[in-house]
Amino acid sequence: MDLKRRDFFKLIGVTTVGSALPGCEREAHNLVPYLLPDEEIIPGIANWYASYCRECPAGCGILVRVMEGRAKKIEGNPSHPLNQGKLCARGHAALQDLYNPDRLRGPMRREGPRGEGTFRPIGWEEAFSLWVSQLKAHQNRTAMISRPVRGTLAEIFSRFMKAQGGPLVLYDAGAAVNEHTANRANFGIDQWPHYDLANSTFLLSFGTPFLDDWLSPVSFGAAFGRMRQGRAGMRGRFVQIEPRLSLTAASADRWIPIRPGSEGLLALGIGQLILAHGRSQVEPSDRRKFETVYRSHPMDHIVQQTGITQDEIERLAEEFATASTPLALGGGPASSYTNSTITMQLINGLNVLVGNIGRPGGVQIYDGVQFPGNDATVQPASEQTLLEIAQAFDQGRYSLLQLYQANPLYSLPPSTGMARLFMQAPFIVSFSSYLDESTAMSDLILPDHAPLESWGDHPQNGLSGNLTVGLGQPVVEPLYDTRSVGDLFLQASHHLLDMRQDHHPLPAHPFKDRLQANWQSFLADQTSESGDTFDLAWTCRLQEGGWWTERANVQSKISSHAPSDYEPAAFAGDDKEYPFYLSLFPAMGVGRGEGSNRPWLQELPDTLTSAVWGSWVEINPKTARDHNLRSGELLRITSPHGRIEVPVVFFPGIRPDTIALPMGQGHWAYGRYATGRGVNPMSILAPLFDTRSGALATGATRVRIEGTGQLGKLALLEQRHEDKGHELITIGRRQPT
Amino acid sequence: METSRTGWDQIPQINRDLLAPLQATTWWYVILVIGLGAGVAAGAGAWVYQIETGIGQTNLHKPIFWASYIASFVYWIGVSHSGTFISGVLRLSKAEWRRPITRIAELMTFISVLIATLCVFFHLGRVWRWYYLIPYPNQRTIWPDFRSPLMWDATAVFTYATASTIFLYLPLIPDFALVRDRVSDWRKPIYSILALGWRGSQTQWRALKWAQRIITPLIVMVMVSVHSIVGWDFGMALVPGWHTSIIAPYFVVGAVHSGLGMVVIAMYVLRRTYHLENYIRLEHFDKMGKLLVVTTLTLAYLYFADLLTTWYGKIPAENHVMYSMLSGPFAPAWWTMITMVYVLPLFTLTLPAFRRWPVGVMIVGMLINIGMYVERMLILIPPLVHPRLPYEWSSYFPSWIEITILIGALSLALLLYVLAVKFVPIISIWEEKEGRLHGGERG
Amino acid sequence: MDNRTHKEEIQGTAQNKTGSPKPYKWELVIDLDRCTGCEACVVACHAENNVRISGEEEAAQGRAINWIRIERSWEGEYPDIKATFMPVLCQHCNNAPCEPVCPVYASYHTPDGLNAQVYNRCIGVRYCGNNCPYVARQFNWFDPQWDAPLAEQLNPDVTVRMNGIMEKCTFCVQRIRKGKETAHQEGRRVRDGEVTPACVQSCPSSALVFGDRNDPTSRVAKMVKNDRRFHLLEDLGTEPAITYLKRLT
Amino acid sequence: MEEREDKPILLYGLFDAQVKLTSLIDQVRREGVHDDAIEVISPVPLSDMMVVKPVTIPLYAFTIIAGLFGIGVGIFFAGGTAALYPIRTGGKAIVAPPVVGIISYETMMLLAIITTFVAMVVKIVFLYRSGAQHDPAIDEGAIGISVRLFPHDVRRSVLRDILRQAGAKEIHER
Repeated sequence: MDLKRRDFFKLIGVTTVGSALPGCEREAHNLVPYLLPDEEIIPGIANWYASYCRECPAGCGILVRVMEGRAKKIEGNPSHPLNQGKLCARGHAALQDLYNPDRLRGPMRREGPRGEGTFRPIGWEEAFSLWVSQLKAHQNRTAMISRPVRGTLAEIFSRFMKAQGGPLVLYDAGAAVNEHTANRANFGIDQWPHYDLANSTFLLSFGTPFLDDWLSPVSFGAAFGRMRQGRAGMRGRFVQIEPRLSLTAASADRWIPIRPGSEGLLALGIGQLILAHGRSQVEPSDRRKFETVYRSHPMDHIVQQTGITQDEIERLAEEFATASTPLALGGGPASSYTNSTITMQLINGLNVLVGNIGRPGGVQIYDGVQFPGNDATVQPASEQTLLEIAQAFDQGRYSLLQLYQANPLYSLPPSTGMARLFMQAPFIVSFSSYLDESTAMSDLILPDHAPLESWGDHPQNGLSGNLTVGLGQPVVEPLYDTRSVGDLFLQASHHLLDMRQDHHPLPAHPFKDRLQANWQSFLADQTSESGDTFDLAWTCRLQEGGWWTERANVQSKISSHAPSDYEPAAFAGDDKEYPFYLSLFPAMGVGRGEGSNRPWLQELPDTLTSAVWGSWVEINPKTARDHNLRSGELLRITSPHGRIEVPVVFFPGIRPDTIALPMGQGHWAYGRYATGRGVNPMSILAPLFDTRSGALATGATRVRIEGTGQLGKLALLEQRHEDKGHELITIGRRQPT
Repeated sequence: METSRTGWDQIPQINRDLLAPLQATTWWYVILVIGLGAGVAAGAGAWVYQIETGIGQTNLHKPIFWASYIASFVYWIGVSHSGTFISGVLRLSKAEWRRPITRIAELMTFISVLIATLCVFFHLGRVWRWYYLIPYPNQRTIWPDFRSPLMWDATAVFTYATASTIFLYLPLIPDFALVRDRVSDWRKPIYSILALGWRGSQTQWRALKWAQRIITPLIVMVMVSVHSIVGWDFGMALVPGWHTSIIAPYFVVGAVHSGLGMVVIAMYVLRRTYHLENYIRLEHFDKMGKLLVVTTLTLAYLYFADLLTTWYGKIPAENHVMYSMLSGPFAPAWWTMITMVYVLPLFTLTLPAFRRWPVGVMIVGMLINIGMYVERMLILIPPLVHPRLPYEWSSYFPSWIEITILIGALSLALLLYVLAVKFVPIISIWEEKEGRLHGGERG
Repeated sequence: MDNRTHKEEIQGTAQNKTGSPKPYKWELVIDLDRCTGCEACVVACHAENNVRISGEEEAAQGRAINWIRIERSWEGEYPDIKATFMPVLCQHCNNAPCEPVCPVYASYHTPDGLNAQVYNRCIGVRYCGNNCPYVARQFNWFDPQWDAPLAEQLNPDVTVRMNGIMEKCTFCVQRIRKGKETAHQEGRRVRDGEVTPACVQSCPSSALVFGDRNDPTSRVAKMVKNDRRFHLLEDLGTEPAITYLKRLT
Repeated sequence: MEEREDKPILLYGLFDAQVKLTSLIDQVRREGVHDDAIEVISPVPLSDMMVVKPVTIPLYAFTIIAGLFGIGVGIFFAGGTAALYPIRTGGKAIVAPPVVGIISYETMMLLAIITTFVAMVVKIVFLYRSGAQHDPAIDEGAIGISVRLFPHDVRRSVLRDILRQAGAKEIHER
């Protein structure tokens, strides 16, 4: 059956209604809901479709410019509260997902041995029946690994997997699991709070890469702009604490290179001083618990561990405590060790100590949106959870693996033995759009539509000061013979009905109907939409790209629990044999590898090094001199678990005892732009995890380095000789008068 | 009263000597032509490839948008100054010793202007649209902007090319007539046309003399303007190191410098090949040597003035350019240039004995030309790789395509010259006669 | 004297274009205190203006084409070191050095104060490239290539530049034209913020602000009075249309 | 060969270099032959140009006129067309005096030189005295003198004698 065509005809009516609607009309663009029928497309006139961005879990609102049935450009949706019309590099590059030359164009079946990557195109009938038969065969022995999904699709996945009998694991290497776990521990919440950066006057950030890729870089970028220059006469200050000066740190007023893994201790020290000076604002009832935690370590120990002078710590504590609206954030490198959840708790604790929970400029927590697929069951899982699944496959408890746009084989270090899962799983079905490393190991591929070709919704609470549910509509006809994964699951569950008497089955409607039904019930509950018939409301939501509140009601009363006791970070490899800390960061654009098949992102110069199309290792010039390395020389990096060779880039903004590498390259599959380019630093990581959350500790591996003498291959756009030239760039710069 | 005419008996001898090259053709000449032809073919092939695939076949990149092709253009224009200078200026100054070498020089001028123009075409990104530079009414309302120094350049070079062709042709007319009467094969009709029915009547002689007397000062003025404008192509730009007022005179003198060097080479080779020892005498090498000393000193003076200004001014952008040559990555090239263009000529050509040693003078001429070519490159590259914003400071070395094309151009120049030697008397016969006979007449 | 003639010319043309007595003067303000170096502008520009994908080899040769680039400079020594960002794009100078040197008028100044590049006129002498002190001009060394079906994303409003011609930031002139036409039809001036280049539109921290300098109420007109203002290489007297606001601390 | 009455003939004498030109020409003149009818042919421009009164056509007049015209052309291109096609570039004046100067300088030179050349060519090709005739022997170092007169002219034989006495190596009429 052809869902595509049927939907077209159904929606012609909606369009005509929609265009006549008052209240939903937008001046800026010719916004239309869903696809215009061909006869209404005027050549040369652009139509704009509202949707939401699926490049990262933040889900910014977007407007897609479509001409002659082809998507031409993606722009931020000005009315969406999260990104307010802005859009990041990755959001723009979503076009190159839609038009990627390496997209899978139809269902395929493995031929020859697994891992050889030879596939044979098959028809949908065959593919579908094969999948269903596998589902029947592996009843109750099925596991599914998916990228984090929300809303209707999440609901369908979880209900389907419940019916099929098996875990649904939502995995994203970038999902800040430690921060999440800490928030649950401190505030008992399962969603993100709203960090009100825009209104804070002093930001104390423990490595939080909120301007690189953390949670929602676009909304944080907007907030940052306002924090700096948005308020008359008030410029918010900002201190970044991390071993390597990241893109975010570059915008900070002060960068403090702390010893890796000791961030928690610093937070502890600062809290200690706040308490000591009697500046804490915790209720007397909780006060003792906080004091026991924050006074657990003496200051000299903290100074010696963090490598930060006592004066500096006291200065930080002073600034933080005396600021009118201080805000402490933790993440990124600070969240990449075995003790990171505790570190994050201690950082949350600082916010509690200065009493900025629920305050403007502080940490604000809301009641979540009541929307299907927006509950605790759809929280992203940690690497350890994945390994448990793998183990279950080892023990034969599971036999059918379903993959949806998750690539654990690439994202996890080989040392974790993730490969075994893909070697041993009796049958693997993938719904991904690309032949990435994990999908290349699958037996059956049922490629999903590209996001711009498919329906979707995205309930999001927190992050911004509003409750939002993004609504995504297909903006172009599917280019290839792909099928919406939602349709497939609903259809499959229909076929499986007979053997599912115990569970409430999912109806066999197309995904879009399911989604529309969810919205109907959702909008019915919203007072704002009362009065309108659903059709009108639905059209409005389609045109605006979702539903959101003006302002969320902040939970004033939050029971804040004290952090757990501090424990030091553990590292793999002893510091004699492996003298260097290894700090990994998601590369600009290509991120943790999901963006590396987009030429735009590959060619996007890393702002700090101006490197494009490759990998490099950042090393302090002093360290480089000690090892007499040339710039661009191939550096051999050896860890207890492997070795890689990467060209050197002199990087003045990094601790001499630390080297840093970007993630995201070194794919051995995933299309022409990604494959065989650079190295994947994961390949030398030790299998160390956060003791509380089970998240992979990417910063917990120690390494040693040695020059190889030969030059590596790396394109830098900047060609200046570092020693000279700086005074030139300030020619003509006028001092403020 | 009567004047007695002595020395007229030499005339048949002069005819025989100077027409010899046109008559006999040796086997090595053929080989030379074939060899040069091969070079030209290679260059042409490379050029076609560059046009087909894109100007990216060169090693040019941001911010180095001009390089070897433009440097060669400047160099060849420079070489072209030899003819005009020697025959023009020396005619004006009535220097008798010029007579046997004017033709050599004028021929060089004519050919090197062609090559220079060719270099511009190598350089164009869309050479197939070159005619956009011509001011002619068209539907596209394309019209050149004469405010661009490149248009000054185009106009000047066109003027110069036309003028120097005429300048080469004028003294050829009587010689063409001479040859016309002494060849019988297929060449005869060509020479007859070119000779314009020359008879040698007093009226014709007077007309010729008049034309020469008028055109000579004009073309000298054109010569000065042409290379000044070539200099202004750079001087008008904001590029640090280019934006200096001394660049025009510096270019003119530099041009003459390399031009003279080239003439010396030609003098030596032709003298050697066609046994013209009686015509191109040691005295000529001596005189050329002296001229070279003059140009060397003048050039050195101008260059020093420029460097001094930069050094004392300490403007960062310009300093970076200068020190990149004095001590930076371009130091080897720069010191080579200094040695070849200034030091060696001064230490050799100032010695009278050396000046009368043709081989030596010829070698110095070669050094000067190599040095001047390097110098042209140094005028372009170091400033371009050091833009004021240091973000994209870079470096450059020509690609194989560029080198092949330029070698092709050089071969073409030599080939044309070698062929020309077979077609025109390489020493202006009648002027040579005039020189000798009138010496006698006064007696 | 030339300024007066220019003004008259602007006035004349402006009257023909929009009924308003005053011409537009498009200018950009870049607040370095807001810029986070996220480079959303870079990709937005590529997407809007069909900027080619150069590939690794070309990039390594210094031929990667970016109409806007973020220049980073290090200040100080470890550990007291700071990285500062400077977005550099065509400054649309009022006295643009690149314009008069073009022999075929491919580079010229529009009455709106834009520094325009007419691709079809360009014959690739590249003088303008040399003469741009900001190295903002980009040259097409080869024909661009898009692996099918990537070409589907090309913006039909913008020419694809082929081998042998110069290109550079246009302030998204196609958007400006559209905005002016709309305004003209409605018999008004373009409103402040109605027209934004792709880079400005995407900038998360709103470090880039675009508008009509001649409209005293526009944000740009106000921001250029900021005491943190400076122009890039302003001692050259190129009179850039881009004003930078100095980063604090 | 049949001679027509009205067609002038050339009395041509070829001499070696030592011929006493001046006295010879004087003798011929004394016979009442006008200078216009006499022409001397030589392999090199003779320094004693006074032997026969020259036909002078002032080339420099052409040069100057052409040069002035060239300046006009330059002004038109550099200034006129710019004014007709006013496109602003880089804050430069539409009609930029220095530019006009440079361009008209070049065009002046161009036209002046070309015109002078053309004028000279015309003169060489058409304006030689009908007396001149072509003789390869000249270029070997001889000097030729030709006198134009009519077939029935009584001085015909007289002049032959004069030439012979002057030492003509050969004399013939045409």
